Amino acid sequence: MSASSDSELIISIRDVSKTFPGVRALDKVSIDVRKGSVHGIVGENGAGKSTLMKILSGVYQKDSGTIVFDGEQIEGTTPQQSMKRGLAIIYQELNLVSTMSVGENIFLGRFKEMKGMRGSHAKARELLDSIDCKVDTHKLVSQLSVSLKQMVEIAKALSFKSKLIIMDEPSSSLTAEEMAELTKIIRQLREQGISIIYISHKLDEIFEFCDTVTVMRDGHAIDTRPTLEFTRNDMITKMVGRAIENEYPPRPAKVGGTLMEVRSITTRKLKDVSFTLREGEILGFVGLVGAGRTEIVRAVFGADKARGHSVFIGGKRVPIRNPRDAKRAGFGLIPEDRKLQGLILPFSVETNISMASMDNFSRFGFIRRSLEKGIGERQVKALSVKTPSVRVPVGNLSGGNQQKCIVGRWLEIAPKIFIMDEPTKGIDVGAKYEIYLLMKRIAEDGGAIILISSELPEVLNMSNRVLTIFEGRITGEFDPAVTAVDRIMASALGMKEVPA
Amino acid sequence: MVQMKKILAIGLAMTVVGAFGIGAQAKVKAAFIVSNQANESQAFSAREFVKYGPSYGFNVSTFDAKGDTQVESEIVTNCIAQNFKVIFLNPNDIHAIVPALMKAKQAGLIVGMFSSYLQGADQKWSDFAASSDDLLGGQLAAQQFIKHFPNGATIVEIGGQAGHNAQIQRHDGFNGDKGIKGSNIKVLDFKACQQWATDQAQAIMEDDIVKYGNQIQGVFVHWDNGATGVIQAAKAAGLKNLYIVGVDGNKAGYVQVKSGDQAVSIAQDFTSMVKTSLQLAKDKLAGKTVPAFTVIPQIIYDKNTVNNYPTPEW
Amino acid sequence: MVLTLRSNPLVGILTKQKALPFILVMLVGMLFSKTRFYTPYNLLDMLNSSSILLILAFGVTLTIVAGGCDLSIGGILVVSGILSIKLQPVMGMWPAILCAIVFGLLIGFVNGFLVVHQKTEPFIITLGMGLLLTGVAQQLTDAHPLPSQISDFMMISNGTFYGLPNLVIITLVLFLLSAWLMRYTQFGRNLYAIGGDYEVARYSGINVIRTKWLAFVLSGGTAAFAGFLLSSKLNTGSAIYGDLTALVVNCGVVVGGTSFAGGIGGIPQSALGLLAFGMLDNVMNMLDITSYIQILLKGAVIVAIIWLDSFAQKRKREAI
Amino acid sequence: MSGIAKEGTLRSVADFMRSYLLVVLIAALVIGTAIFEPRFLSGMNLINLMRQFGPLIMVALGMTFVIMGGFIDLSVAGIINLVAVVTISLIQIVGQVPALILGLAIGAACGALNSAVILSSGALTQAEALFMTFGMSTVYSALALLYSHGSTMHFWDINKSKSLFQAIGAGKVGPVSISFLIFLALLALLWLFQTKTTEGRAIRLTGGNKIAAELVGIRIRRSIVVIYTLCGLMAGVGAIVLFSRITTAAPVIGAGFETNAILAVVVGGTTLKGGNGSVLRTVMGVLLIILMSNCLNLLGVSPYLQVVAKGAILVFAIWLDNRKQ
Repeated sequence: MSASSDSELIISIRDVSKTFPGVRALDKVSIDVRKGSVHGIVGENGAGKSTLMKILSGVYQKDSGTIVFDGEQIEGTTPQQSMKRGLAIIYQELNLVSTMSVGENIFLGRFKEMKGMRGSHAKARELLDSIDCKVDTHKLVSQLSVSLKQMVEIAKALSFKSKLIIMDEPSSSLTAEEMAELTKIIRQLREQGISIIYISHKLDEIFEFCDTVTVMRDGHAIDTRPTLEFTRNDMITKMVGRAIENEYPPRPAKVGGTLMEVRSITTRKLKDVSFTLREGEILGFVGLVGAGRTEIVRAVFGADKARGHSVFIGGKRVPIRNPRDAKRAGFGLIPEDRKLQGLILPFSVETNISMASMDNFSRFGFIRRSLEKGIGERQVKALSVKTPSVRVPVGNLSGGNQQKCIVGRWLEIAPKIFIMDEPTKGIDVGAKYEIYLLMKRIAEDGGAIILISSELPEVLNMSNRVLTIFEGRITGEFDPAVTAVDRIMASALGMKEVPA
Repeated sequence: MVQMKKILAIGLAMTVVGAFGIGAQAKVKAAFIVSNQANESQAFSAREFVKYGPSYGFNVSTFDAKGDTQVESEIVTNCIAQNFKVIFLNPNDIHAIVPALMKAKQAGLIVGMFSSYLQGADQKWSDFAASSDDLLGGQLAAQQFIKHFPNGATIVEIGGQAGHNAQIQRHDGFNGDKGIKGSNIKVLDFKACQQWATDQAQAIMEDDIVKYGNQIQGVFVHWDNGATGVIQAAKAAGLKNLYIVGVDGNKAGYVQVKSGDQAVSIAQDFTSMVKTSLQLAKDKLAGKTVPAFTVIPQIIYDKNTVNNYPTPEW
Repeated sequence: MVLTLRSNPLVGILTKQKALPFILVMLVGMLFSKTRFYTPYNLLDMLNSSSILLILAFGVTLTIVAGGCDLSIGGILVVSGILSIKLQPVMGMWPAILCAIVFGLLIGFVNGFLVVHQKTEPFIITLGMGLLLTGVAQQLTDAHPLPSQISDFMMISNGTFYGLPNLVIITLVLFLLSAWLMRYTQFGRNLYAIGGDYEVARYSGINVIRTKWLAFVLSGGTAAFAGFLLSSKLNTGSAIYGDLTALVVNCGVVVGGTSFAGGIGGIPQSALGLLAFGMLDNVMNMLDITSYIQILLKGAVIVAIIWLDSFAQKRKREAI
Repeated sequence: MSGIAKEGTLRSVADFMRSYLLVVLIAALVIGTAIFEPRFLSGMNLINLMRQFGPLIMVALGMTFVIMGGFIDLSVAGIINLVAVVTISLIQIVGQVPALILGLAIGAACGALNSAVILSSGALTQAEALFMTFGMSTVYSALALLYSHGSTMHFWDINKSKSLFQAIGAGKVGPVSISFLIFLALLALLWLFQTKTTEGRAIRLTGGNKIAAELVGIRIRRSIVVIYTLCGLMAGVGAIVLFSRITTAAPVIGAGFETNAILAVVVGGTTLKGGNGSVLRTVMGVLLIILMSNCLNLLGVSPYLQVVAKGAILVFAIWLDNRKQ
């Protein structure tokens, strides 16, 4: 632990513990953050990062230990009190009311202090200008892109004259370009003397701008050191408690002939999109959030209406008007938003797994329970889903295990073409690797995968081939094994001149 | 532009309806306001008003308060706005309608109460009333019991819609001085229904039978359709020779009395009530003095008399 | 064309105020009819007739914007109306009215406790509460209408002030007051935040429980206030006034454009929604449309407005 | 018995016991009333209970599926009005069996129309469905009024001893009323439908998460049509059982059935959020409501206080149920 006197610390966390029924979420965690530094916290899901942050912000109360913020001991605080004290937090799930305007969101709950609507908007304008954000303060938050929402969040944090801003995985839905913007602002804030706690899964970011890093695991703060003293592998080993040889398995080796051809999909957001998919291939889609990646697969899958839409499988045109047609044609989909689009959280693991294969275990419209029972057990075992029983609500499982349930649901009907939209979002390193292995297995068993991910390394390392998508069009096709990353990025950003 | 055209088209369509609505009106504009046209006696009265109106020089429009006291008073003020000369009304609640009637009187309308009448000091807010006397209806029913059971009997009473004026009056008349008070007729149990609903009367009767069984010698039920339910309950329980008295004299009551399932129905004569109302309004318009309350006599349908009357139209 | 339509402020207003096009159609249509619709008496009478429902809607809007709803207002309306008359001989007119309103606030408090504190489904629990209160009203009056014996009482709702009916004035004042409350106060904006996103509002340091709870209390209070006004208007308290009131008012609020999902809408929308219903009744009576057809048309209008609104949203979602 | 199956039975027992609060309430009512009024347990009262049970349970069973599918239906009152007056008037014209079939068809058609209105507008929220069906209810009621001119209709003219409707209304097989047998048969069918068929599962999945269900190829639009048509059909059955019992049909006969049915379903433990629920739970809910008025009637409680008690117990039951979850 670096030796620094108390007056240099913006926050000093000492021996903080927190127990939930049955789980010791935090066990005597101690972390010091110096004034004006960017302090990274890394750790797998369930390591206790989010719990710690919620204690700092006052959403949870700690069981024991002390927290000294800016020289003042904090006890029994509420979110509002901590914000007023100068401790702001930007949550992973963005903390804005989508039905209200930008200006009002920044001063949510402080309408009176701002002397009404006009005052709120004027002050909001000032704050947004200070971080070079041009968005109209009267615009509804629901109309903003994710990155703009993030800017609004930062403006909101600044509005409290925050001394410490905690960012909980801010980059999970940002594109590289937006990430660069965020990096710039983080540096700018640091120069203004504002301290930042930066929580992330993405080690690149940590190494790029964090001054100090704490690794957390199983409710313990394992190690805190200046970033420069860490190596990448070191950090990963500490996070998972074991050495992981590689972050990614090798790409599937055997790519066969054309399996599917998509010809000229056009929707409100897409312009004449055509591409092919080969047997045993992982095809990556690279592009900014909102570029149309998800829209393409939704249109192919029949979830969105499209004009001039034709899908050819094995050379034959297959009409796909809805997801049911797609399923029959041999598609499987892991949707972008696990909780909203993928799972029925209060329903059992078993029901969630058997959802897609009802036709397999029913006859004449009647369900045969004996057959269904096997399905849940089989997939849970095959994918080693960690669950006490197939009957517990799927909502009780961790993110990675939930995702495995969705994969298992489709494996049951053995789709030929697997669409995976952000399959590893919010999943910890260990579980990610398992998902990657699964993908490889599916491809090697003769299937094909369309992979969408905001994590560039993931797409590049997993895919046999990537398509870049910009503003609803396909702008390029690359072999990631031999192409430089910046060329692919340039194409995904819509640049005409692709650097050689 | 397209939207504007649509709006204009709809506007024009409504104009046609509007022009059609007012029609040619040589006759005096009169309105009949009923408390609830989903109630068959009132629906029938409304038809009779429209039918007989012209022969008394009136063009009668009917308005329906849909069972809502609040709507009732709104319709009265609406009638003032529409320049009606005469309003006949059968309100849900004779107290609650008074403030609206005050406005009607101030505006110079002729107000006639139909099948109801204002009480006490309120009477000055109407010009005339034509009604069966529900208090009397209750008394008549009581007298039937006293006549049929000279040595006394134990009976149950099943009321109409709780809070409805007719229900209150019939109950008070039945149990009051000229009713069974002081006689040997003993009411084992009285319950009013939530609505004038046959199934509710039947459910109450079924429970009463469980409770009192053969002790029940007779039933006073406030309306003939309710009696239908009572008859079903009695039949299902195998209770015979029940002396059932109902009020209304509508088709159900008429048939039930004829078949012997129901002993007596105290019949109201709505056709003559309508004619009397129209005549009174005509007289009042002509400047004559009219009586404040004209009682329309009730007819007693029983086994002997029922064949003297034609099948009621409602 | 599409662009000009979108940027047109008039179209903006029309999409926000869902009942407005419907009201305009009626107003224009009636220009061509030879009825006495456009007489000052009728226009005032229309407002006067709608006033009770409008006042109820102001309170309900608070709960709906906050992501709840209140179907107990029918029950509160009748019980407080009865209390404001029944207590008169005991304590005099004004204290009786005060008691009635306090009663409404109390029921609102209980509703708030159940919905906000105990997190019960508002739709079903307030429905049950309304049923309970209807029984209380019947018990209080023995199901007999209860006329007031104090002549001044009637004049509160039936009097006029410089030719304007008192009820219309009271409604206008309450309209301005509640619109101000929703738009220009911390409490009002907090309600929008809570309805828009409960968790976010909570993390933003808004006392969500207290604020939403207060919305229910105010809704109860407003319903009680409307109840006393109704009793004064009819000079009678009775258990049978409020049967469908709760559904009609909540429906009117939604028809106006205040979303059941919470966070969207407001007092002006609700006012127009209820006014559309009142105007429809008035117009149909003016045009001498028979009772059953009136019922049919009213149902059809409710379906049509909500259908059109949903359909517009669907078109937006599915636009290619 | 295999381990899994054993666990399964235990679980369903546990699942059933989750509504134990309701069971306690019902038991308390039964025991309390039986002590103060022994005639409560008399054969005649039990028959009465079976008959009074009839109409509401039919409507509530249909409503269960709508709520399980994540929607709501306020139009059942209007459907009952319409089916009752039309069917009863058709008896003389087309005969009993055709009238019965036509009546049920009208109920199902009204339900299907509801779903058509909802689907064509693209409404996917419960609130939109709530107010649309409220409007549809008004329309159906108005049609019933127009058809009947507001008058009550009877079927006393037909030969009573052979009447099909008399049998439905008052007939008995041994000690059991025919309407109760109809209920048992329909309950068994609907329970099978709910638990054993793919459509029943699809309804639950739709109620649980429409988007997720659609993305795995569940036909959610078909499920919506099915739940509303079924609900309309069951409202039609309820209407026929109701008017057969009282032998008359007024065009306002269905008033209050929508709220009572929803209350029964929710009190039974089917959550308004959709996805969870069971027809068996609804039976408990209806039992509570019917027992309550029967017991209070027998105990001689005034009808006004009955409404208070009913409301209070319902609020209490809903609150308790909510606390469990």
